[in-house]
Amino acid sequence: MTAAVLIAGIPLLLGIAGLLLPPGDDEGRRRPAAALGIAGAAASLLVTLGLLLFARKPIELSTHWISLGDVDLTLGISVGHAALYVALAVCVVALFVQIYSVAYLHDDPRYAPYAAQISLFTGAMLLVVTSGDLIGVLVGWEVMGACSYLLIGHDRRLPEAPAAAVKAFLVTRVGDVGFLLGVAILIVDAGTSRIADVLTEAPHPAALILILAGVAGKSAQFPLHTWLPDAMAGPTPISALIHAATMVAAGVYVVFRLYPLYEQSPAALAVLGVMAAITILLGALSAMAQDDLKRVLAWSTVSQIGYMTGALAVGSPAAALFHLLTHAAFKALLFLAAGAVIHAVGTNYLSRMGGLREHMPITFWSFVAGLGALAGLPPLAGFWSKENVLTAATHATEGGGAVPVWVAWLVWLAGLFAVGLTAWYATRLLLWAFFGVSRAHGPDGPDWEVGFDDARYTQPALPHDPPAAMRWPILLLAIPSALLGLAAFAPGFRTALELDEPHLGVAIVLPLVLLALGATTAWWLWREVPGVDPATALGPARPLLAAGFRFDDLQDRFIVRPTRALARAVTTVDEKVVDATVEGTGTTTSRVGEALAYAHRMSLPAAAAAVLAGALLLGAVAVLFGAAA
Amino acid sequence: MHVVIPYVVAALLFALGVYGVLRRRNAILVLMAVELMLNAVNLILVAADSTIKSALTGVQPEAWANPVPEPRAGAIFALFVIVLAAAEVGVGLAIVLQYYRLRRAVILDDVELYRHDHERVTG
Amino acid sequence: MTVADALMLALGAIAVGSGVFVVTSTHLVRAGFYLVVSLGAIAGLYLVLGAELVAWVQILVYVGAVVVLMLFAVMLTRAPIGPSKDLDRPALPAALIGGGVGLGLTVLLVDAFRWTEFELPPPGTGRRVGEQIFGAWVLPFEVLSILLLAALVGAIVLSRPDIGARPDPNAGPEPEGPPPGPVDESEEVVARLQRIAERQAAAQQRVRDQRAAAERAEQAELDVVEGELVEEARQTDPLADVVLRAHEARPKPGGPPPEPKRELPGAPEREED
Amino acid sequence: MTVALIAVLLIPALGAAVLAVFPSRLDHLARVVGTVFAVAALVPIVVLAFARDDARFSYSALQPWAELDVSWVPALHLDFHLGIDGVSYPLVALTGLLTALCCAYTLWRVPENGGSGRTLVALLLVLETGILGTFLALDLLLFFLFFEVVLLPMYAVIAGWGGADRRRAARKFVLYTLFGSVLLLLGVLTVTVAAGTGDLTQLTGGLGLSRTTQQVAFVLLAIAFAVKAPLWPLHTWLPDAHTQAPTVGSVILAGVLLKMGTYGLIRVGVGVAPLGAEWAAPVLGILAVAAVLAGSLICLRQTELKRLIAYSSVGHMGFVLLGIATLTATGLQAALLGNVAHGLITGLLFFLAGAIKDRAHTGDLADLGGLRESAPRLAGILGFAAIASLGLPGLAGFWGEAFAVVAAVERGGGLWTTLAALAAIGGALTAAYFLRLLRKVTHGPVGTPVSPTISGAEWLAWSPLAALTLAVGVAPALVLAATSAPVRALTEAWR
Repeated sequence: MTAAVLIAGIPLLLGIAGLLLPPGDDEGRRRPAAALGIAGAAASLLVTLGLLLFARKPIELSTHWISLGDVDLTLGISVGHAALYVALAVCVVALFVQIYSVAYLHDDPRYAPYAAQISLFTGAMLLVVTSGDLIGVLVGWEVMGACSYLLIGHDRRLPEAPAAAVKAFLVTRVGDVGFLLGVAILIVDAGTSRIADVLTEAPHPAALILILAGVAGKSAQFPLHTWLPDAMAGPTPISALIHAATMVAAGVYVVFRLYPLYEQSPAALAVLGVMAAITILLGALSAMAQDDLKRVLAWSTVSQIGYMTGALAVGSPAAALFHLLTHAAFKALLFLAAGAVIHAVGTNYLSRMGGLREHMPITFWSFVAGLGALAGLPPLAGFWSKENVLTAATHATEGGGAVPVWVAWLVWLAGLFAVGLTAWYATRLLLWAFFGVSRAHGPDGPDWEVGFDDARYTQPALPHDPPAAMRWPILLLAIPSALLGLAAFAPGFRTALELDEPHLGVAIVLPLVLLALGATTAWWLWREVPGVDPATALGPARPLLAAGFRFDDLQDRFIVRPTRALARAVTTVDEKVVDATVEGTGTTTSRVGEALAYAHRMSLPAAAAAVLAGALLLGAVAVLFGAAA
Repeated sequence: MHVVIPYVVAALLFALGVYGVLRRRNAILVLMAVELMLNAVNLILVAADSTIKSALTGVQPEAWANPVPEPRAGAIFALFVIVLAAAEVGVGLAIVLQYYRLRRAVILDDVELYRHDHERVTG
Repeated sequence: MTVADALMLALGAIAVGSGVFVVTSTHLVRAGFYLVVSLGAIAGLYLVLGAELVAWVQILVYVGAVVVLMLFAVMLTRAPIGPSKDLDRPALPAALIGGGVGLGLTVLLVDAFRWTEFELPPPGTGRRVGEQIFGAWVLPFEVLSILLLAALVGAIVLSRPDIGARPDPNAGPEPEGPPPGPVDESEEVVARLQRIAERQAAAQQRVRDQRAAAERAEQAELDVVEGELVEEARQTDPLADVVLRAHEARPKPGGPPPEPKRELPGAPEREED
Repeated sequence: MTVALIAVLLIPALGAAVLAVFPSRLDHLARVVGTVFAVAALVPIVVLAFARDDARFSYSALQPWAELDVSWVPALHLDFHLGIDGVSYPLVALTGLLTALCCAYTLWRVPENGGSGRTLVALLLVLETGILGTFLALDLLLFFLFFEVVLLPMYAVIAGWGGADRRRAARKFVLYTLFGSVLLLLGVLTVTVAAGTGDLTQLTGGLGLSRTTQQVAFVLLAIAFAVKAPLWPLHTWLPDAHTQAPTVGSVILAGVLLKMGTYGLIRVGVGVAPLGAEWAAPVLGILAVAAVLAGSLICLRQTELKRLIAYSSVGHMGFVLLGIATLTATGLQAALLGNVAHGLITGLLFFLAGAIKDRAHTGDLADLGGLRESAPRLAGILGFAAIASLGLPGLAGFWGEAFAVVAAVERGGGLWTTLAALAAIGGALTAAYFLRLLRKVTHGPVGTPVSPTISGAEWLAWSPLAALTLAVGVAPALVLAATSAPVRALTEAWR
């Protein structure tokens, strides 16, 4: 069972190898890069599948890594079946993203490092999933951040890409301050970084809450969610990778991994719950007003991750994990399909799409499946998992769990309300992009210059379904998006996740009603005023929602600018006080020296007079004091 | 013999030497004044040599003060001083001559000691 | 009040009095001569104090050499013979410091010795001092000799600017024209070379003349009879002759070079005398 | 093993001597010979690794693997006492490696506006001798001597081959560090006189020194080492020196010279005066965190490539000093690891900064840009170095910084927890300025065109550092393997 090491090991090693490939555009250089990337993901997938099929009990491997003082660090693998399912999702998404990217970035000169970075990214996520050691988790956690930085900033033609990349890394890094401190406290308390040992210690609530800061950063939870919508500047497959299975899922997974500790701390759970409730609504509301196709999906991710953390908060890690898996499937599908749309029409903007259904039927039907799952339309995957989350919240409102009752209410209400909102924006997206007439020609003619190098066409062509390398991943992902929910009926899967048996009680009526309400409203708005964005109905709230409640401005005003001002102040102090003291000491010394030198340069007779007078003085003093003594 | 006489003479000569060094502008005259001072010191050495020993009767001489059975160190020092003075005058006059050759003057007030370029240390 | 006291008072008065003139005289040359007087008086004091050798060395070195050297310097620096106005600077600081020094030392010494009588030691002979110097003080003595040598070399180097002077490599091949600097070096050097040549010629001539004079004297003694010749020889002042002949023997430009020394067979013989 | 110990010192010294008598027209050959000597010095260093013997037991806290003890000046309690143990070995290896790389680099390029390459290589070898001597010395006065030997060659390297304002920077460097040396001498003498011996094997643990003596000695030593390390606010010589120094000078300066300060603090400061260290630890910790924060914030405002990296050194060394200040075994080991990691990463960063400046003829961030397009390889390795420097787990920089924080948490109490939190925030700021650097240099439109070709010498100089950064990151045991016992022995003093 030592093969579990390979799950994370193979992509990491191949990623490093891929980085060493010479950069270049020609086919001969792209092929090994693509081969390395795909092979890494595929090998991991095979290993994971094998373990899933043949491993009977959780795999625990641990070896001593290093001792730092009293702290023992281990290199360990700890994989249960739940972890294997998550790893499976990661591998599948990564594999599809790799295949998809070959076609999507067919003319990018920096494809080789890109593919290698995806491998690293995947490997890092798999490390987080499989590591049995907090330091291992931390390694994967941060490597992911770095890779996300590299990948988001990949596109050289988008001026906002570098800024978005920096923002993504920095915001998550700020969260990681808390994560690092939390991990530090856990390690110090336990004296070891082995998760199995850490879990046996009584946790320090501060440590858990600090870790939540890191989770908020990585999983784009309020208030550290601001990087995710901007991260859309990265190539679309990267968005799929980040949103579906890696990065954002990592936070949820870490809380899941440490759940035995969280169970003991109502305070941490309350924080998590409040965070989740705010995030669910924030994401859903912001998604309603976006014009950028990818941003709609990005905000929806924020919202859906909120469901997962909400599930964790109300005491149902299983529901969280289940939603994580279904979300991985349908969100990967949606992003890859969105990539196909962008690939075809050359723009991200919904206001330039419309009427795409007849030209790209496969993409259309993929979108239908994905958006249905997102909204929670039965019997698609999202329905079952979201249902699980809401049920868990309902249970928690009855009290008796670790989490305070009011938090459970908060999560439940937010989740319920967001079902309607989700249905609304999913419907809007579908109708606005695929139905009606084409708005490709905006007021200023075709906007072909927007988008990517690879999506630039001199001649506007008819939108069409993507080439095979892009089509097949989409098609294959549509299957789990549609059917994964039914896995809840499979006992093996349920046992692995410790999931409750799905029961369709009366509680499902309420979300379904809200779902229908949201979808109908959107349809009605679209139908009533043809050619106009349904989001205009939001009225004056629209700009606010489109800007994501202006959290960027707040962040700028209260974090970025004060930091800059502080930096300016410290630099000034350093130059004008600290360094000036040093320089001043030097200057003063040389001034005094100059004065003394000047005194020594007086004319010879004056100098002689001074010397003799001094000698006379000294003699007089000596005699006087000698006499006195 | 009253030893105070040579001592006072020496003191006055020394004072004259100091006065001369400070007063005179001509380098040669300054050297002469220096000679006066040296001679004053010599006089003190010789006078001390001749007289102090008789005042020290009964005092156990220290080893450092009495390297040989009969100390005549004062006179010997005086000799040494005379030799040193000769050397000093020789070199000093050579300098004066050289200076005169360069500047056509032996006026000490005009001697500039600070006309050299040194690196300015700026902070 | 003994004879020694009286002598010392008198000599001290002379030394101090002429010392006053040394530092106040407006004649450079006179200052030098007053210095001779002062130093001589000090030598007398040494004698009174029983330091004979020091006294004679004082006379020899100071009066004989140092002061003469100074007078030469006075001449070489072309000091004016008469009184000069610009020898002194304002007197007040000098008087203050000098007076302070004198007063302080006098008070100190007077306070220390009062009017105490001391027994004068027997006069130190050169023998005793010599034993001391070459016994206990031999190392400083040798060091002093090295110092003297260094001073000698230093004085020569200092007074001869042509020693160690290298042609400026950056100057380029242009030796013509007056060299830079406030003094016309070439003129100086030529003049000195000329002086050296004169001195050499004079010395050669003097040797020749002395030999000639000696021969003449011998012959005069032999020819007693020839009284006229004897008379003539006695009246001849050999020094005047030397000076006269030296003037005649001055090398003319373009004339034959002076005879080399080794062509003088008489010189070794004189050393044997 | 004693032979190897002497050879470590002797080979570079001999190399410098040989180069000194080399005819100046054979400049390239001289550089080759110097490089051969620098590489040859690695041989005894490698040999010394096999001297490691953990099984040996002694009552002293300091148990050198190999030792050489010759009485030198008995009146001053000065012995020629060399030794190597787990604390010093990684630094010795780092010194040997970096010097060899720098010498190899000079084969390819000598700064144009300075002296001859032969002299530069000779100076590098003298520097190596001094630094190695500092790390090997087991006698306080000997330590001081070697500590000083380093100063003047470094001055010459900066003043001889540096940038436009090199005289001023070099002077500032030498005067400032001399100030530290005065205090070091005072501290060393205080200890030597009080204890009657300068032997570190006997002194370690502070045995036989009164509490007051230890406090006085530690203050003197700590200030001296803080200047070298450098600790805020005694750091201002560093940016100037780094900015003006030639590439190899910067690499040596950042890579190993600063380590003399932290090594000295551990070996001499903490080792000899543990009670003093305990007494002064809070101040040291506060200053260390101030250094982390100030360094990072100042970096956010820097507009010059090398100056930015120089200030980043202030921040990184702040983490190292925080680790030392905690006085826990974890902290000390983190400090040792951070030392080596900083040497590797910052050495690499300075090599890269030099390469960029050589190509673009400017170090101004505003004039650079688009390196990713014009020189993808260079941009890639710069990105790697920057990401390593900002403490990415899995690379060398992570361990020192993260575990300095862990150690501060371990120390516990309000003060140290606050310091840990502030230091962690400093870590985030570190990321901020490095990302700003990358964004300015690698992303965006192409500024000054930069030639993308990377010569073999550059690869030779860079790749070992990059590989070791990764290796130490994955297997920190490479550095820490032998430090556990000595560090534990050091911390015995406070139990």
